[in-house]
Amino acid sequence: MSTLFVYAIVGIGLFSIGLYALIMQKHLLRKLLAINIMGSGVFLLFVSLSMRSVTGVLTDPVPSAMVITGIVVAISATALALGLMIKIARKSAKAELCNLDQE
Amino acid sequence: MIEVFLILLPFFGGILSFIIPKFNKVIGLGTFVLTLFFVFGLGLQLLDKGSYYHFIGGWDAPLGINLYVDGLSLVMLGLTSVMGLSLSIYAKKYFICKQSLWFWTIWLFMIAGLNALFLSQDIFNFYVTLELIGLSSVALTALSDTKEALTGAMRYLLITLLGSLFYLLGVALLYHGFGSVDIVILSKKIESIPVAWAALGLMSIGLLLKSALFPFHFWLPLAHSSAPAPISAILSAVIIKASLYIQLRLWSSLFIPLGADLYFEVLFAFFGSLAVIWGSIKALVQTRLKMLIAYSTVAQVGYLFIAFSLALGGISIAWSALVYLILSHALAKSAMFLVAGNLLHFHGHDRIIDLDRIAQRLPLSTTAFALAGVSIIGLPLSGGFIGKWFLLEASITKSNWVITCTILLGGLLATGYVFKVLGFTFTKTAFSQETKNISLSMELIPLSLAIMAIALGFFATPLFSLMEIGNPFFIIRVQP
Amino acid sequence: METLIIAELLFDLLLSGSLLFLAYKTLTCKELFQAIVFFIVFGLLLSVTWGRLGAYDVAMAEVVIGAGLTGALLLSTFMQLNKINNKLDEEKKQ
Amino acid sequence: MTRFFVVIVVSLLFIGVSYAILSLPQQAQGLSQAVYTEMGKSGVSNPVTAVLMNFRAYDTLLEMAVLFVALIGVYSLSYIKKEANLRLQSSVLQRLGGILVPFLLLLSVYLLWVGAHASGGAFQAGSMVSASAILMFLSGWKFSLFPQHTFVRLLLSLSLIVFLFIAILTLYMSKELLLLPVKEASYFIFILEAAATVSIGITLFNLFVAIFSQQKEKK
Repeated sequence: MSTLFVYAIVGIGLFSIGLYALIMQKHLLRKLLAINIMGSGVFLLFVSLSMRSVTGVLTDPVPSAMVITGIVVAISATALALGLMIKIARKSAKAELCNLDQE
Repeated sequence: MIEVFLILLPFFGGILSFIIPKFNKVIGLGTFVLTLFFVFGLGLQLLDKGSYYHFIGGWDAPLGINLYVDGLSLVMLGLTSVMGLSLSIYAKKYFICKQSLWFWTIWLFMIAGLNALFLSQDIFNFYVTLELIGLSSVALTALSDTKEALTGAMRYLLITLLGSLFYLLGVALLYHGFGSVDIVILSKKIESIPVAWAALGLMSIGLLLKSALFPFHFWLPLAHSSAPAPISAILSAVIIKASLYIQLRLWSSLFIPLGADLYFEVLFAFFGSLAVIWGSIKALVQTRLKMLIAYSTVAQVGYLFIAFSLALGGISIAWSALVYLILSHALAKSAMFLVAGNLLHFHGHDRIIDLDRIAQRLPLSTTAFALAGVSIIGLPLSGGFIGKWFLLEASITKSNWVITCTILLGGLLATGYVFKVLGFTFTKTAFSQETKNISLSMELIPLSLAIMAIALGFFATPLFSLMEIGNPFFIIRVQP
Repeated sequence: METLIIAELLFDLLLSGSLLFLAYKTLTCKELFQAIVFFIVFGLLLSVTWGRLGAYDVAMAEVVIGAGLTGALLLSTFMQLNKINNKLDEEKKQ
Repeated sequence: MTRFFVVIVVSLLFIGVSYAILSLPQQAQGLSQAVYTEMGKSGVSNPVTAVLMNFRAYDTLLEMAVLFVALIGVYSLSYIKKEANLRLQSSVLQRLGGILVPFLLLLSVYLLWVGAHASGGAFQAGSMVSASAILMFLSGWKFSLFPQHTFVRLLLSLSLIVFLFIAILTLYMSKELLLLPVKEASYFIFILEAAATVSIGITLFNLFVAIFSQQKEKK
């Protein structure tokens, strides 16, 4: 068994920690960080699994390309979320998800 | 070759309206008219040649990305372009100057993303299009600039990102398990090993989050009800069906060899029924019109998944029911949201009990709401009736009486909430309210959408023959 | 040869352990500012990991976009949020 | 109570997916074989660039659209004055900026150029451009890249325009979207990458400025 599986497991670990924090944390910025860490976990899994039993030079470029795509998508989403967050803070005095349903 | 213009044209229009904001309305409407023509052309070509692939970049599947056009994608593309055009005409009057500066660019990009999604055949490409649609619909939701809308948009953004990540994790597992991201190749290679099951679970969770099936519906009412009216309409009409479409594609080829349909049949039926009942009851007790319509969407998503479950159970008529429900719900629900937008504009609020003699003062809007309600309830001769009728037939064939009862109960509850609104349109409120004028096109668009929802009931046969091109659901039909 | 493999394994374990630790810290530490700094360090370590996995293109993208630009965006948002909070506090005092 | 429930669900997820991964066959199932056999026809010798800009160029087009939509979304949320007057007054940063910026710009040109045959490419180069622009901005150099100017809007959408132009051109030549002819592929890819570098750089910089200097709206 390759040690590279370690990184795949770490990827899932990051995904799980992120999911836990996304559900439990209140602050929006923290939720966003959690989403970003989950994303990093998925990317780590994607690339590390492509290293299985490949001899050094011939790494699979397709996951790398997809991960670069994913990183750009992630920063776009992060930027949009941050813009929204500032706007929410302006309107409601704190950047937390308040329960508007239970009025 | 026509199909790629459905993607390129909205992109081009979006960029053009970004560079020349002065003419953005003309550019936007022009693009939509052109897109509608191209969908017509695509339909004629499909009738002529049958379903076909387009190899992007000339590279075939494992390396490149394939586009695929068949009856199902044609129907969804047609729906998108019809909705796009009519909502654009509405939005042209609806948005004030400051909002419309960026509206058209994002709007056109969202339509491009939807068209790309309905044409795609590649699970990673689905992810990118989902993100394009998700981000643009969040930006559009936030346009209405109230506290509710911003919070709703933020919650929607987090949920849509979470769903995408679950989906992407599934894509990664499938890629490493079977060495491809193309649906056709994957469906040939897939075997029942743990990776495939994990991918199935993760992708289903991600997509169910996005299509807001019952336990995951919590984000939908706030986002859908606080967005600007045309955006609420497209969110309920097309966006939540986009992730359902991906599930249809995955289930009608990829996941069938796993033999997981037995479990998911029960799962979808259970949560679908819960969604119908919960959504309808919540809709009944709402005091605000847009909230009521949004909860009605939760219920209608339940119907879609009941149809999905029956279809997975091997009853072929349920597929037709599913597509019919998608179409009729899209048209009727968008008409309802646009009427709600009119009332919001007219009164400055959308409290149901304070609707002041709307039936006399805005007869066209009230008619549109009533007609759309007829289709949502599923009264005879409407589009919704055909969908529900097939659904009932399927459930009786399956002799699944719980589902039959749920469908009937859902219809009764829908009658309740539609007539609750209609009843208050005739009454006079105790206090007088200031009103604003509404331009004629803002009333005619929902009316024509509602009429289309009714008219769907008369065009069942040609629509089904169109849908059957390329036999999108053949794999399941072959199964005993 | 043996020692090399053991060293590599140690390096892998250390790297993955610190990735998990940083992620945990990012998501649970008390101060928001600290969390952002932890996140930036996390991004830097992640790009080292990409290098270890041989994905140099991803490593480069991660170090600039994932750590640098995302960090800059997060920090400027943090400043904005602080400013808004301060303003509100002043208004409350008055 | 919720915490307990969430912990259980998350750990079940972790165990399930880990089990699935550990049961994967040792032999990698990737596409590296297919990529390396077709590399000769792609026009570049860096496999990642070949995938991004040729084999799966359509994904890259959509991804540029995602970045673009995010920028427009942030614009629609924020109100930016024509002259953002928020700058960090720090002499260290100014000195540092003076040294780093030319170096970073040079590095990004190098990355763009080297992307064809070694690690690097449009995304790395573009983000480098934006990093240097942000440094310049923070150290107080006055330049404006706001979307009120038509020229800036053109630059922002440059990569999409070039992508669409090449898409139409290839459709005209071969009836397939983005089919780059083998002989000229390297030129096409270079043009695409150069345009993408400019657009990514300015888009990311503008995202930063829009969030850094968001103003309260004036009625």
